[in-house]
Amino acid sequence: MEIEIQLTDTPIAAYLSAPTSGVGAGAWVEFRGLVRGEENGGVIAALEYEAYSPMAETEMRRIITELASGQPCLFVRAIHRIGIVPVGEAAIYIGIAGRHRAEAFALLAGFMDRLKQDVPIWKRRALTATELAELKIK
Amino acid sequence: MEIEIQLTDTPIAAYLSAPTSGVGAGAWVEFRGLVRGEENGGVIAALEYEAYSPMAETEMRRIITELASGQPCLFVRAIHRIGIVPVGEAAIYIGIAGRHRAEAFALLAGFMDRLKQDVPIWKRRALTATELAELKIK
Amino acid sequence: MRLLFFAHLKDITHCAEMNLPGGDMDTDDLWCKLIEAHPGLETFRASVRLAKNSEYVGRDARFTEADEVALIPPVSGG
Amino acid sequence: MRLLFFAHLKDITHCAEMNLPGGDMDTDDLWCKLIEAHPGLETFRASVRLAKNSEYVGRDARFTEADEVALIPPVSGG
Repeated sequence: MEIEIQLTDTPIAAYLSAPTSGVGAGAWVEFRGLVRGEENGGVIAALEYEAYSPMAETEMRRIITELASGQPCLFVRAIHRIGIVPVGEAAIYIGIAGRHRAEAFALLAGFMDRLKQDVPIWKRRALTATELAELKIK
Repeated sequence: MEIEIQLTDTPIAAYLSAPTSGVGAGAWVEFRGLVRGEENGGVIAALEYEAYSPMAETEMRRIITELASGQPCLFVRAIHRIGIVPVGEAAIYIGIAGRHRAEAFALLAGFMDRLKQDVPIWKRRALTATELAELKIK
Repeated sequence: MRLLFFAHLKDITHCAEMNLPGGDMDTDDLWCKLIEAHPGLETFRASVRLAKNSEYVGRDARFTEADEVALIPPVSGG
Repeated sequence: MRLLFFAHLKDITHCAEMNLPGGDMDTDDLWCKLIEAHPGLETFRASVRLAKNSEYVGRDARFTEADEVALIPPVSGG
């Protein structure tokens, strides 16, 4: 299984190609976790994410490898954005190619659960529209 | 909830935009069911799909509506390709936007299960490379 | 009534659709007439579902001259 | 030993990292020294996990001068 892990402080591309190596792939599933316009009941304009970078990447790879032993897939790409992520943009992307959809869906759901338990990445703070605008001026 | 259903005899686009209306969306999940290079143990070059068109569309919409009553989502786009689909290309695409990932994943998995039980679409035959080439010459 | 055949059923009937004359029918009447016209269909009766005007119907369905009835063999989309 | 702080723990320590002198330690020794340096950390002890050289460690872990130890408060990625 091929694994690609990335932490990035720039927007995650709207289109990411499926792996060309996945000749045996019958399923290609992609997930984007988008920043929603509200956090704890308040209206927000962006979230700021912080990561313990080398460990976050190591953990993501470890989780995928562990899950894939039960749900063997062909290719997994996971990208987490750090820094300021405006509302509507993706904080996380995961793309999984599998022989069949069952293992790809299971790996996706399992990865997201584990990510939210174990991967050292934090929503550092929510920014209002004013705060986001001020940040852009600086 | 917005629903878009389509049957098409041309390739499904590699990139399909997320719905812009989904301001409250925290999850955008996409699935492509790809034609694999083997069918019943033999090497194939393509599959030919056939549909009972109006009913297939009606059924897909009905299934989505039914599932969404338990798993409310914001937007669902389902596209099934008919006719000859070469290996590696998508026979089906489904894109779901939801407030959270749980309902989007559940709707996706549920839809695919029901599709394979109830939607009047058939794998009509598998084509070898030779058969596919002959078809292109015609 | 307009009858539609799909997938391998077309290989049996050698046609994608046919007109079946006759008025009010239940599913047994319909199958009798179908098998009379295309004896090869009998083998598939147990696995085929019927749809009336693009909706699945049960064994208690009734059909009229104006209906479009489709024979739906096990599907295999996706 | 190099110590790393993340998220709200940085608001307590007012720094992202610090050097903690001292040789072989277990988790209790480490927490004692940490709380001595930053008393505000005590409240978070129960919810914070420790990672040694980018891997989570349990309560039986031991640390040496050469280790990089991170305090990992509950994560919230995705």
